[in-house]
Amino acid sequence: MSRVIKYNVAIREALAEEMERDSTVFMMGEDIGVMGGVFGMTRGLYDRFGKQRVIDTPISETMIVGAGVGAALTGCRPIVELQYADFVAVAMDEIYNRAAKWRYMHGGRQNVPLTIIAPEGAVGGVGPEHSQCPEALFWSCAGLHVVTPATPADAKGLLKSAIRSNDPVLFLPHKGLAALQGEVPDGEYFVPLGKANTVRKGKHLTIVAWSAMLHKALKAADVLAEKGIEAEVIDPRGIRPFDFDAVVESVSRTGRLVLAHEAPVRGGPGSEVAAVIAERALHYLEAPIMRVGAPDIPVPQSVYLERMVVPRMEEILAAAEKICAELV
Amino acid sequence: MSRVIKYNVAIREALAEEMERDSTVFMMGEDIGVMGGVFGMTRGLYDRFGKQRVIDTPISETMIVGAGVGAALTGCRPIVELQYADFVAVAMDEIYNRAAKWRYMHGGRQNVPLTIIAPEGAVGGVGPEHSQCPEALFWSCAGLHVVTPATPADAKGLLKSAIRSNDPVLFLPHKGLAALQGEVPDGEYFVPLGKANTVRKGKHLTIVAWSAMLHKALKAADVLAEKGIEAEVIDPRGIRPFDFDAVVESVSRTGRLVLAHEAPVRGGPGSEVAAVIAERALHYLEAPIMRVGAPDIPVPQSVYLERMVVPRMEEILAAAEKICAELV
Amino acid sequence: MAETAQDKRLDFYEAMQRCALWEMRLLQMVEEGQVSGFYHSGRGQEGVQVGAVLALKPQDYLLYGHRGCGYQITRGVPLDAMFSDFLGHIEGPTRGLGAGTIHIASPELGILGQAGGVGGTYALAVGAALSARQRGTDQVALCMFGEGTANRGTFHEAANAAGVWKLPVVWLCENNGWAISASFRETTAAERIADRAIGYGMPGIVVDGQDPVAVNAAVSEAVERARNGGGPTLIEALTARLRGHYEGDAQRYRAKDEIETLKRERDPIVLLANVLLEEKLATQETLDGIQARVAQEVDAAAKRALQGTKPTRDRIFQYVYAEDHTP
Amino acid sequence: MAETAQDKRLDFYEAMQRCALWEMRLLQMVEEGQVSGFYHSGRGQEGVQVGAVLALKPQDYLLYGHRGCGYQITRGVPLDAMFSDFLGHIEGPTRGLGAGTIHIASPELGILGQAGGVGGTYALAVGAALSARQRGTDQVALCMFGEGTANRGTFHEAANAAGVWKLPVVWLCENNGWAISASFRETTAAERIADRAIGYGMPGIVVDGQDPVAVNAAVSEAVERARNGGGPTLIEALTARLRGHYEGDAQRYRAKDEIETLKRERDPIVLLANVLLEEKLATQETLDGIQARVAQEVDAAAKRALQGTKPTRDRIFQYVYAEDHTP
Ligand SMILES: Cc1ncc(C[n+]2csc(CCOP(=O)(O)OP(=O)(O)O)c2C)c(N)n1
Ligand SMILES: Cc1ncc(C[n+]2csc(CCOP(=O)(O)OP(=O)(O)O)c2C)c(N)n1
Ligand SMILES: [Mg+2]
Ligand SMILES: [Mg+2]
Repeated sequence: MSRVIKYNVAIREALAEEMERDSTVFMMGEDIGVMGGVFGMTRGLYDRFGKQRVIDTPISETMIVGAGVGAALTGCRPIVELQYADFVAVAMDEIYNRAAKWRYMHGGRQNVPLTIIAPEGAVGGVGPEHSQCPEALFWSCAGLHVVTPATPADAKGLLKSAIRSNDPVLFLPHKGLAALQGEVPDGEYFVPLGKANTVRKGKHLTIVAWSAMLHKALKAADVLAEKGIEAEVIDPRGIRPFDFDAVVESVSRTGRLVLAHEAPVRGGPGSEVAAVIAERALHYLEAPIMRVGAPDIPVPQSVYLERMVVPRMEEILAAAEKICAELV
Repeated sequence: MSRVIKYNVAIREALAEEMERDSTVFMMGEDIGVMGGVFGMTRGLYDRFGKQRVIDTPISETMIVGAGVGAALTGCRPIVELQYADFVAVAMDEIYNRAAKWRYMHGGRQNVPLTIIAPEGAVGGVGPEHSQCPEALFWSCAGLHVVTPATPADAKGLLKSAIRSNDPVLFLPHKGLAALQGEVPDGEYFVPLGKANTVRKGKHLTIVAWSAMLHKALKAADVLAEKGIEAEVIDPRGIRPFDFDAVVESVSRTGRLVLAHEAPVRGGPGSEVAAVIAERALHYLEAPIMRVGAPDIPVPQSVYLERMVVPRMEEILAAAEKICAELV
Repeated sequence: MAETAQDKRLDFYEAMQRCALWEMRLLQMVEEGQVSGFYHSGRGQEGVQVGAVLALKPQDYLLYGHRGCGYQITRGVPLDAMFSDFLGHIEGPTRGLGAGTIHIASPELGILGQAGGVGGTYALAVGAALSARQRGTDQVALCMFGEGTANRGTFHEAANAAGVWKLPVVWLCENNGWAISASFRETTAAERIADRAIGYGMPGIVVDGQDPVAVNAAVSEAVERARNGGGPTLIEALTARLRGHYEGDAQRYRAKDEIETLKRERDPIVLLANVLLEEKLATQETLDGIQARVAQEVDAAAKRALQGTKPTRDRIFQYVYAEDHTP
Repeated sequence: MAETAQDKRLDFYEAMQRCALWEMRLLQMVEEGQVSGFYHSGRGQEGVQVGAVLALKPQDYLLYGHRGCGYQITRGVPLDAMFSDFLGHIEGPTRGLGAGTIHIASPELGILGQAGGVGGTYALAVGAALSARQRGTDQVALCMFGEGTANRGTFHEAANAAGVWKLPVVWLCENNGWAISASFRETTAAERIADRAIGYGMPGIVVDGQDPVAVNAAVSEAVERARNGGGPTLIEALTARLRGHYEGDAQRYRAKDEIETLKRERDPIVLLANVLLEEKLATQETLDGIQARVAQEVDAAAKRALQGTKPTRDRIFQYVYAEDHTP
């Protein structure tokens, strides 16, 4: 059985269920208390769990993440929030070098069951430092898991897995999906970290699309279907761990690959995937690997120009049509 | 005419020449003054240019880079040093969001002629947070240039170009090359940012190798030559801007590509190159694109284990031989 | 004899009105959907912004806060250019790229800009002051920020450097008691932000931010000390945020009557008007006259700005680099 | 009646000797090439480290500095395990991964570890203290760091959080006057690091770091205040670095006689020995006996450690994650 709820509500459910279940789970972040978060993600939790478990912090991102690590090392299962995913840069040392490497460099005697929530994506005029999708910065971050939920079901299931994980997880919901409605299973469930989701089956080409781009990819697949091209659409659900096998398997059948993400193409999440496919599945490829993403520029503040930067459904379509030209 | 000097001396020459020439050039960083830097890169500059132009800073990396941006906006041409390249994570916001985006987001009314020097690489037991090669973190960093000199000549020529550039440049010398001897042209010269260097010509395969790995790639090419395989070896000299044309042109002749860097393969500098080649030059490829780099783990502190992590010449050789199997 | 802050009160009044009336017109544009709602109203903080900015000399540098546009307006960015920026028109300082919150720079006016990550400008102020010293000028850098932003580590690193190098920086904290929904007391351990000054070897001063005269005097003194080699100062101006953090903020975290009381008792424009009237430095007609004149100025500027031009797509690719290095 | 710090002086003496003698043996291993030279000698700082660590209760947390190994040794990590770690043997706490500088953690002893980026542990101390509160325990977190590291912004953010949340943290700065080649005065604007305490709403205390009795008393008081809900304290211990920043450091930046004078006048072990002799709390024989016994202990530990085992290659792939999620 299932219900239809919003992405944001799904996130709140995951948080509430885990806090209810485990008293060592607590949250901290900027404006997550009475205000319920600037995107409403924690609304109601302060009233329900109180000030001691839903903690408003100072504007101190290195402290927020670092204290998360410290609490995780000492018997808690903290959830910390960076108000915008762009601020991973502010706490980069704490994420990349502290949370991710602590266990390894101290000989595996401690765990770091930390969840870092950081809403990402462009949502209409918040500018170059409040609109980024920074997941690709963590491709090289051994020790960390990184997930990007595209649906309410995944938002809830991945977040619950993140909180239960004994390793640090960077959970990057997309701000633009906050109000997205979707089916969510009844009762407790988990979506495993690092397992891709084949959202649509198809035999002519594979589209791997992250987060908000998944929905544009599905629309593109609809249009392609009308032209007789059957696209398989895969949501990788993040980047670490990455389900390369699922993509290789798909490409082995389709021979064509489009990678679609909101971050710039240059240095975006797609490059590592393209590189792996170019090594592991080159012989299956019947056409160049195409990447769809933003141009190699910052996101302008002006909504008018921002719209020209965030990749659109049409660009996925064009990339797909280009490499499927001989099929139609 | 040319001379043979050390990599470190080449860096000092570049710094001294530019400071001599332009009084708005100054340096700041930790222990760069009387001590001459923990790697000796600034030795002698304090005596020559004085305390006001070779400034020892507090242990304050966000200030070091941020103040560099501020000075660059106001008529100076600052050179700032992060003692270890790993500390780009400490000042990530200042590099990724401040230095790189300031010009764009303020409408192009100001320039940011800032050089950030950050020595990288594993050199024997300095551990997971003092051994990294972080260049790939900046693949997506529009607004920044990123260079990785492999020879004394490039160290000097690239650094002089960096200092003269009106845009911010992240200059990443390799700590392990400090004592490397090499020919350097007499008189003033520059190596342009973003121009690859074809160090060795060959027709069977292309090896793109960054920084310290260049020398291992050249050794591998020697061994390959004995087996009748002629490797073309390209030093891309950095990642932004990247000379994709040079690599595409080479691969169009060789049909085979190995990418070699000290950073982990996963999320390393090679992935973006592989992705671009898999789009732009797929039809030339006669074999999978191979990447050689460290495994997907932090660098252990123990020298004994570190040696098992830093990629060796033999791994380049093995990768090359694998994709050249049918040639011999 | 040097003009003192006392004599400038009518100028302060006019300048504050200009900030407030410009903002009022901007909020109308927000309401009409011409401008995005990510605007942080400066209503209530005009006293600090006007008093401080007018303490600078033309050659000085300004790194402003995100609260309203009193800083840039008072420093002399034309009102129509300010509107144009928010409208995303090419006539604005960011030439169409910016819009919404503010990344307005004006090298001619020494306005260096603002970071999206709050607390991103502290170190830039250190750099600007250091640059002045390197170039042998007498420029001073004024860096303004909210009390919430004072808890960022970047402040610590920058303040210490400015202190130890005795740099010409004036740190000015606009303490309005709120950082979005976080109250000063619940997020800040210091009794006063100014108490942190001693830890950076500089004087720490608290001033009434609703009194532009007091702010102007305090900042002027700090600016002159900085200019004369006396090093930095940390000033904390106690002020009030009369609207939400941004437009549309329901402010459930704030007691209902707090804002009403503040509006009644702590509006810097009303307060100064009362003083001017009481001390008979102006009649109500004079004040009304000023207001009407500024309102007209604002209106005319808005009209001009609204006729501006949106950029074309190529704009998004411009200004990333100063030089083209495409190989 | 509770034992006071005064009565513990012989224990302190022995503990300091243990740190110093262990290090002396380690430096021999460095010289013999068995261990890398990236070791930051703790010679001269045993007074702070012993005095502070002995103020903790078993349940407390320790985030130590990078200067020497007095912290871990005094907290009870076995001497042979300490050697093993430097030797890169699997018997060491990092099981062969660490070696050189120190990432020794011991959950049983509450030793949480150390970051390679100095100043990386401040926030972790906040987290550990917050965690104690969440779990309802009375644990205290002691966080130690150098005066140079006190200029990192991470301190500001962590100290403010600890202050405003009244967390059980004790901040202990080992001020040895040098951060590699950078002198305290030329890089730090504060007259005293302890002057920063007021900016974080906590007491700031200066103590003679060469006197373990004084350190122990100050830290004990702070620990008890923290444990009883009184919040954090910032303690600055004035101490001395008797060797280079790391082994092989030529120290050209330091006046020639500074180290000689410090060795003569500020060696905490010599100072305490003198007091013990003067106050007739021990004879020279007693002290020599302690030293000989500890030296033997150290020697035996070194022997055991040297017989240890280097890891095999698979070790580099272990411990990255607690759980395997390879799809
Ligand atoms: C590094 C960073 N963290 C968080 C934010 C989100 N944010 C924007 S303004 C603000 C509150 C700032 O409060 P304060 O400094 O008191 O200034 P005020 O808004 O009161 O003028 C926050 C948290 C940000 N922009 N940058
Ligand atoms: C973030 C960071 N910056 C710089 C360094 C390099 N470094 C290691 S120790 C040190 C000096 C620390 O000085 P202090 O805190 O006084 O401690 P001491 O060495 O005197 O014990 C520096 C600069 C580092 N490890 N991490
Ligand atoms: Mg505020
Ligand atoms: Mg020190």
